This record gives sequence, structure tokens and C-alpha cells, in this order.
Amino acid sequence: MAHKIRVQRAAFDQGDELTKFSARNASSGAICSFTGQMRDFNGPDKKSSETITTMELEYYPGMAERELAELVAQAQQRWGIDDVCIIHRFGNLTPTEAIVFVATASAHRAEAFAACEFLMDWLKTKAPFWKKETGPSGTTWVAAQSSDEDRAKRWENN
Amino acid sequence: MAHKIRVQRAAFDQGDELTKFSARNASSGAICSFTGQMRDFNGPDKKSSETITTMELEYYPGMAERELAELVAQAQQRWGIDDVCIIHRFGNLTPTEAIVFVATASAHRAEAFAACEFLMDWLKTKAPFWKKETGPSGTTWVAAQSSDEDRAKRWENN
Amino acid sequence: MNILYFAWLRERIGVGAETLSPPAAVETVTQLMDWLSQRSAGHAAAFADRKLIRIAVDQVHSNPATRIIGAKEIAFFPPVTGG
Amino acid sequence: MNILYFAWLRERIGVGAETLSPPAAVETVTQLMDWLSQRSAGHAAAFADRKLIRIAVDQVHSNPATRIIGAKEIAFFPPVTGG
Repeated sequence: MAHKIRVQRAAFDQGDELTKFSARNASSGAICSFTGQMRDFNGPDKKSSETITTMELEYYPGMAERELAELVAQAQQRWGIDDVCIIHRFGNLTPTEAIVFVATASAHRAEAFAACEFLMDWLKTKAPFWKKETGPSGTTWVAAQSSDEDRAKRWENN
Repeated sequence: MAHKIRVQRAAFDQGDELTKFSARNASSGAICSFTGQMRDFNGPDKKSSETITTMELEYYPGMAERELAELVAQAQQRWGIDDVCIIHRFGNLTPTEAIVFVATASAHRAEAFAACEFLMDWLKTKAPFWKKETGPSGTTWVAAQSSDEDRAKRWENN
Repeated sequence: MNILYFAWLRERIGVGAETLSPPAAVETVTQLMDWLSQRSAGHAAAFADRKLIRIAVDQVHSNPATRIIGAKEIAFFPPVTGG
Repeated sequence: MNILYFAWLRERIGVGAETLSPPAAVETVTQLMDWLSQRSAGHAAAFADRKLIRIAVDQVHSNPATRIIGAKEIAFFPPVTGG
């Protein structure tokens, strides 16, 4: 199966990536994509949160690429997917920029959806990236969320 | 909640739509999209199938838009979603063209994924569109698939 | 009352829409299908296997038992295959 | 042996990487953390609460009991928060 993994400092446009991904999978009936965008607040909703002005994404070069490739291989074992694209930023980000993009191509929409969500859930708990947010009260490392662990674990029994 | 529903004859680019949708939902952390592309074969895989050269999509003007709006309202009741975009083609299509595009924006990825898949599953069984395929052995109306009914019914107990 | 036909029902009947005034005794979708079947050989062929037919009354998914008194637009079509 | 630190572990220790040769008695990740904790106050602070620390041995997710004999690269970091 084809796949493309890019860990990059440069900003990207998720729409351009979707256009390219769809074009190179023109025979796949189903294309699913997910984009994680940087929010400009740090809590559950904007009203009860602090404003976030910048984010720094640190990562583990080598292991990040390796771990993402491993997740793609696992997705390929579980579902009939034709292609996967994963793009993940590192370095400095500003609000509304895309942080991560995952796209899957399959003959069937159920498999495209499942593989895309699986990749996002596992990426969140396995890929070595760390977010550091800067707002009015200073700079803090973002804490991991137990809900992300729970969502990843769902796939163990599926 | 914002939403946009377009039933149109003109071809569209799913990447351009994703760029616009993301831009107008810049504060939503999670953007999920699904694109259904016209395949150039009519069976489970290319080898065991006939080639499809053209497709005609008939639809029920008025009811199609109304039914899609009803599905969006149901998705909104179930999940915390900020915006939905649905685009569905009608008329003549050629292989590799996008037939349908559904995008959802949410603060949380689980809700963006669930709402997008729910909309596709229900659209497949509720929205009044009918496909007619032309290949070497002639022109036939595509038969509905029981697997689509099954996928839609999953959401009734969720 | 506007009666609409889509896909192969439209092809078998030969038209996509008819404006008709069924008699007062036609109160349900089933009775309407019985009445329409008598209009032509094409209508009879279209309505021969009712398991294959889906119904919308005033643009809302309905079923053979749905009452049609006062309805303005009734549509007949095969199971949908969009998306 | 290359030892890597990320995020707040890197900040507390003051460097992102060290090349070290632990004594032969250091056979597991736990023993390595014990040994590293003695190098400086920053190391001690970084390794104070081990529940907060995740480990990769040669770029594979590992745990405190993982044996490190022959390993080339050992990384310590907080739970990941990408995506």
C-alpha cells in the first residue's frame, strides 16, 4: 500500500493536500480526511478559557516518523485501504494553522472512516510530539488527556 | 449552527471546499471530511468488474435539499458540531469526479468524525438520488445495498 | 395532486410527473398505487413489485399505509442510491 | 549510549542530549533513571516523579523494566500531546 508521511516545520494547506491525495487515488471511491487546527484558547470552550497566542511543537526526530509508519502499517493490517497521508507540523504555530492532517483512501467508506479515526486516536497517544502553549499567564506544557488514552484503547478490542 | 447544503450539476474540487470550510471554521479544532468519488468499475474490485464509462445522477429537487437539511439538524442534536457542509452532484458524471462531499467542524475530533460518518450513512439511505451507470453491456440503475441500510441503522441505538 | 416518478419508475411510466385528481375513495398510498396501476400498461409494470418502491408524501419519507387526503405532492421511486 | 530528553524533562535537565557510558550494573531503564538522577539537581528534579515519564529504547515505546544492554538511544519524555 502506498503511504506518505511528512513531519515538517512549514505550514501547509489541508485543501491542497486533499486535492493532491484525491487525484493520486482517483480509483478509490472513498476519501476521508481529518485536520487538527490550532485553537486560540486552551480550555473546553472559548468563554471559560485563556487566549493562546502561540504554540511550540517539539518532537523526537526519527522516532516520530518511525512511529507514524508503524501506525500506518497497523491500519493497513486491519482495513482494506489504498493509501494514507499523514502530515504533522513541528516548531512554532499560530492560531488557526493546521497542526496535523490525516487522509485515507479506500474502496469503502466504512474502512476509510475507521482507518482515519484509528490513525488520529493512536497518533494522539503514541507519536512523540509535545505542545507548549503561550498565553497571557505565561508558557506551559500541555498535559496529556486521559480521554485520548480511552479513545485509543477502544481499538484494542475491535 | 451554521451549515451549507448545495445540490449542483457543476463539478467541484473537494480540496477547494475543504480550504474554504476550514477557513470559515478557524476556531474549530477538528475538521473531518468525506469525499465519495465516482469509480470506473461497478463491482467489489476492479478485476472482477465491468468498466463504467459514465454515470447519470437523477434526484428529487426540493426533497433532496429538505432531507439533507433534516439530517444536518439530527446531527446537530446528537453532537456538538460548529458547522456542516454537504455538496452533492446531479446530472452526468465521469469516472474519478467527486459525487458527494461532507465536512464537519467541531471542538472535538470524536464528534467531528461521528457526525461526518452519520451524515454519510444516512445520506446513502435517505437522500433521494439515483445512480444510472453506463458500461460496455449497457445502462443500468444501480441497486441499493443492504449493507448501507445496516450502517445507517447502527446509529439508531447510539 | 402532483404525482412524481423517479428513476426506473419514471422510465416505465414514460413521464416524470402527472397532475391528477384521484376519486375520494383513494385515501392511502396503497389505494393510490392500485388506482394508478390501472392508467396504463407502463403504470401497471412500474407498480407490479411494490417491495421495490419507496414513497414520499409532500417530500417526507412515507409508507404504503400513509394517508394522502390533503397531500399536494406524492412521489414514487426505487430505494435511493446517492452518495 | 545516547540519552535524549524532551519537553519539560529537557528544560529541567538543561540539555536535550547526553552521550554517557553507564556502569555495567545499570541493566534496566529504572536503574538508568536512578543513575541519571545523581548527575545534577536538574536530573534529580526531572526524574523525581516517574509516573510522569515515558520511555523509548532505540525509538520504540518501552517501560521502566525494559533492559538496556546494547541499546544505542534511550529517550525520556512526558506523555505525548501531538495531533
